Amino acid sequence: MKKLLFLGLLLELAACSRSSSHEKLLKSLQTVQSWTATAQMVGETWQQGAVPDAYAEQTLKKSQEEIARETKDLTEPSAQKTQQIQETIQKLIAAVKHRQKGTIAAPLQQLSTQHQQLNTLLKAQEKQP
Amino acid sequence: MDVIRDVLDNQIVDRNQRKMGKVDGIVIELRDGQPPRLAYLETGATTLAQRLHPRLARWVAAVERQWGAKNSEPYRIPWSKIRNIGIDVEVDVDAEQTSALAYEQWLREQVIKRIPGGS
Amino acid sequence: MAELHLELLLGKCVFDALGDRVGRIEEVRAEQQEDSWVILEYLIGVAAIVERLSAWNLGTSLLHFLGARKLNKSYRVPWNKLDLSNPDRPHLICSIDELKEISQQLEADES
Amino acid sequence: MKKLLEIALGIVTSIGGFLDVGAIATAAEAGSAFGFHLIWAIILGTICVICLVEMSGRLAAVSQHTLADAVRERFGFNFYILPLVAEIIVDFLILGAEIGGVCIALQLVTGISFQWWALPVAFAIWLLLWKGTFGLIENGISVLGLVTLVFVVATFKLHPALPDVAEGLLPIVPQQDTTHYLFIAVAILGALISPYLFYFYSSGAVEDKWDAGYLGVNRAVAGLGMGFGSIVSLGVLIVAAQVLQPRGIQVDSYEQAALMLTQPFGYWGFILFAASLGIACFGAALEVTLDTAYITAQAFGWNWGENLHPREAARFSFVYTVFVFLASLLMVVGIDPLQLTLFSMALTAVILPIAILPFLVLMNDRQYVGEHRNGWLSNSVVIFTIALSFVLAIVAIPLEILGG
Repeated sequence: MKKLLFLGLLLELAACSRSSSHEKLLKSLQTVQSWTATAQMVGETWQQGAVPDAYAEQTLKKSQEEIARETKDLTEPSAQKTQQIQETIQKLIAAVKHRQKGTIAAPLQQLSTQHQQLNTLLKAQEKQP
Repeated sequence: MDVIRDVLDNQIVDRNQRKMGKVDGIVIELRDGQPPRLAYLETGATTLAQRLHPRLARWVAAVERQWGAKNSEPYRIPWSKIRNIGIDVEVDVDAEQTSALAYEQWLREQVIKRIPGGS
Repeated sequence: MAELHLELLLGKCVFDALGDRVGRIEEVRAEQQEDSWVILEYLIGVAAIVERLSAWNLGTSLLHFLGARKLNKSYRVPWNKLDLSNPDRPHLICSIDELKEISQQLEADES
Repeated sequence: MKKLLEIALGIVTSIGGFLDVGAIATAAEAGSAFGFHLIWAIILGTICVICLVEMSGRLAAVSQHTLADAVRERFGFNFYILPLVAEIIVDFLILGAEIGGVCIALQLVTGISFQWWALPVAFAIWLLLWKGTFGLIENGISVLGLVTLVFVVATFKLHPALPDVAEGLLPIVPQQDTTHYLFIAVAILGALISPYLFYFYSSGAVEDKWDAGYLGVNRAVAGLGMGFGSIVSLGVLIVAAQVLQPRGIQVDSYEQAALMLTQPFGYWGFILFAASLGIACFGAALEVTLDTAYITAQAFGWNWGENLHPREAARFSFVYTVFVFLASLLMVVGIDPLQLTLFSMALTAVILPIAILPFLVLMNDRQYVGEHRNGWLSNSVVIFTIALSFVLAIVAIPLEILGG
């Protein structure tokens, strides 16, 4: 049993030392992508009146925080993109805060475009060896 | 009868079928020229701790002397008081009158009954 | 009359007269004689555990699987052949050859 | 007629008992990250859990022993202390996660942070145990638990592509994110095959005074009940795969999972998700709390029983009182509920061998279960699944923790 555990641990370390900064970058980008998608869906469902206001506000803030945390590990040009996304989410938060369903459409559209750009970036990174 | 399999660690119930602990220990008497006799069942924290580690037993005993309920010595039941050994070991005593339930009684009086709905 | 805690004998290694290890005490057989219960024999060795769990089918196949080909180190020791004067180091007062092996007994039971 | 009613009730109970924070969280995570690819893990786990639940009911009905009693008596206390301690540690983490699930559900609806809810929720659990009877807890919570069927309804509304779903039955390891895939597979198996369920079920069978006449009821309850419970889990996975995965949302926190029912049901979908999560976790929290008190009391031969008044089983009541408040502290200090859930589910897979193997030995013991011993098929299914979960666990957990 102990031998098996030890073996597992060794494999572990080997795997970790191999994991390059490139993989870390990919992981960060994926996380940003996932939280961007979350923010977008929260915005859309809030617009349709399908989620409570408090939840929408909290979850948008959380998306923003998570993206900010990942941004620290990113380099240009990805960092710039995630910065823009955070700013857009700030607009969504403002709309939710003031309960103005009319004003959320524009930033949502903006976020959707940025999300697609992020995806293109992610795809390009994934193709790199 | 296989003493370890059928008696040790089995549930002890009193004459009213109330659960009063488990068989933590079995005391035998060695006799000259005659087979050893099964003398007592024991139930109690120190007896149990002794089986895990002697140091643990000393520690448990020290804790009990310091803070324990009164009569917290392991409780002995003479073999002759055993009525039946089946799924449970049924003994001919009244659990509430013995020190086997010292902690149960202490908790009941000092803690449980003081919580609303506990009495 | 000396008192002894039976549960503390469990797992104690038994030595023969020459000081060689025989095995560990795993089970104790008792019988009612008139008013009191008395110990008849002690079971020693791996097969005694398996018997205690009375899971012969699963137990033996598992042991076989793990590579144990025979369970030949398990014995029954009559009460008068085991010296318990030092409970930490119980020893036989006879040679191993005089003891019955458990595995043979069990095969006989199975058939 | 009475038996039929008991079967119906038992099935309802199992749906409630089967579905807990672990089942929901792991299925949501699996579906959002890997689509239908982990369906096989749910199916495998379900088959194993059906066998094990059936066994623990059979053991209790035939021998009148709970599982904990039987292991202690047969293997001795010196052995039993190992599974006991392992189970208490895992129960502690799981209970923290279940309380977390209820708190998150309340946070979703009210907007008040989950940390504030931990102590009130713990108090509600304790109050129900203190005042309630076994029947009330079993039946009340499980009837409410039927709300989780909303995931099955959602599945039908979303029309998943059947060939894709069927493909998920085959265990194929993806090229990308292999470690995370294995970790989630382990967490699913750990969430479904939770040892507390068997200890709890056998104690419940003894509390309900089952005898050999209940073997048929037991089989029906185990098979159908766990089967239905698993269908709900599959529902969660499929809905997550249909709604969240295409958008690229990977569930890293419960707030994200909460969105999955808004697509088929709108606002009510959101509320129903919160209700399902809250009720399933509340029911499971009751079971885990009781289970810990059961196995501790049974370890030492104390008087136990949820039907007894607290003063008749003082030490038993004391254990659950202390335990539930201690576990709620995990949430008070603000540990992330979803991460705690995934971790404790994976840890469950590690303790499975020590918790389950003695049980298997007993189920082959003629003295305990007489002619109702296990057949080779259920023995093999259980041994295979336990071994697989254990090996996957010791490989995947360190990888996941170190972040590979």
